Amino acid sequence: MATEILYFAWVRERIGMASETIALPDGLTTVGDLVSWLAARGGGYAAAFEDRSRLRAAIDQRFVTLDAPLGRPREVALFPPVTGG
Amino acid sequence: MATEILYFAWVRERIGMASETIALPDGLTTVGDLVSWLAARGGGYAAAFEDRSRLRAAIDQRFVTLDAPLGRPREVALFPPVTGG
Amino acid sequence: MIAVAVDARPIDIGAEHAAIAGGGAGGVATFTGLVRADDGVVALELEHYPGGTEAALRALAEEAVARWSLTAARITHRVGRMLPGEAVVFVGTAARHRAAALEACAYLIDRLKTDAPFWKKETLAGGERWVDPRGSDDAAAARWEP
Amino acid sequence: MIAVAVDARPIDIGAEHAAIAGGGAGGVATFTGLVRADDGVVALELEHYPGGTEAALRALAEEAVARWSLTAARITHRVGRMLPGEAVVFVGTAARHRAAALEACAYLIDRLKTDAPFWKKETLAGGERWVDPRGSDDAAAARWEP
Repeated sequence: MATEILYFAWVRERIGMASETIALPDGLTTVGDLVSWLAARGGGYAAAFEDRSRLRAAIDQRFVTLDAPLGRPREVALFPPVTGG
Repeated sequence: MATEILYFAWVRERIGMASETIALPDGLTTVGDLVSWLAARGGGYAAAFEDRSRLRAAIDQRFVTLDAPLGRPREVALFPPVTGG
Repeated sequence: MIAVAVDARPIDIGAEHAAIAGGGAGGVATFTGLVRADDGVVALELEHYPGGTEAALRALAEEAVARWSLTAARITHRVGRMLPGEAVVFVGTAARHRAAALEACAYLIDRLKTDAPFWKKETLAGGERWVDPRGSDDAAAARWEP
Repeated sequence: MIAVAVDARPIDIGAEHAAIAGGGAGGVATFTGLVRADDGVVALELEHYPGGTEAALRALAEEAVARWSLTAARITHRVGRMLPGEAVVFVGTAARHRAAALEACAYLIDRLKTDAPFWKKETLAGGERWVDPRGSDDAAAARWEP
């Protein structure tokens, strides 16, 4: 199943794109596992994900922590702490 | 010295006028004394001042309690508890 | 910037708001009291104490500006006859940060209810009646005492 | 009545306010966040998470309406590029009595700061920078936990 990965703010800028569609490999249990798998690509991915304490995530538009089960989502978003309002 | 006495809301309606100018007699020590002196006129005054717990006052535009010293004010206002906002 | 007004004309919320933004404010908080049609009220008449009212409102605004370091405070109270749904009072506060603006706004409307000389008279189908003060207003004002 | 919006156009405060009055409300509380020109900021760019943002704002508004029995709640957040003095966000709440409207308004802006996916980027004379979250925002949001 294909999953849409969305990037926002400086995560988006470092990776150099706003979204991509990925067929998730087996063995990714948590959101953090997905982040590690992406970071292993190096380059902008490694730069975007170097500080996990400044990374937030949403699965299918619901905010989750990085240790949340990944499941089989349609959409995962990765982004910095929010600063709206 | 002449003092302007102002009445508001149902105090004004019961007395039948919005203001009057009075030469205060000697012997009125507190605002409450003034109220008693006015109430002794009977009629609308007695009706307006029959329940002191529902009466409020201001001397020269400053809110005071009925036991406040009357002094020699230019203006005394007598009115019900306020209900603005 | 402090501005208080007592006016028989309808309150223009957009204009009131614009008057307190600016001046380095990061947030504007407002409260607007509206005439409710409770119990068949068809109109509300607001009486005030000319001169005394403005002095009371200004004193409240000055207190709030000092206590919360506001960049602006504005109180506009309507008087005369008005209809359900119309605005009776507008309180607006502006500050660099939101907590100050929000708290000062709540403070001003709570204190205005007990400290400013206005009186409400309701017109109902069967006649008129002066509104009695609510005990909850005294309690709300008292919570701001140091 | 709940309405949330994310829009690149300037926020019309008068129209926002009018949209939440009515419906038996006795009071309307609002908070408007403005772009500050702190540290030489010349512009602010707001990014959001389309779809996710609206869902988050709607969930917050629904919580507030239930918790404070509001007659209306409205959140309008601007996105894109804006200038100092312009409104970033409008939060409006209406209720029969003022305490509910005022508390719910403070709740919504506190929670929005930590729970809605928006990101601010400042333009300064020397370049651009993403805004870091403030620890005080987490503290403000946490005070509403039961």
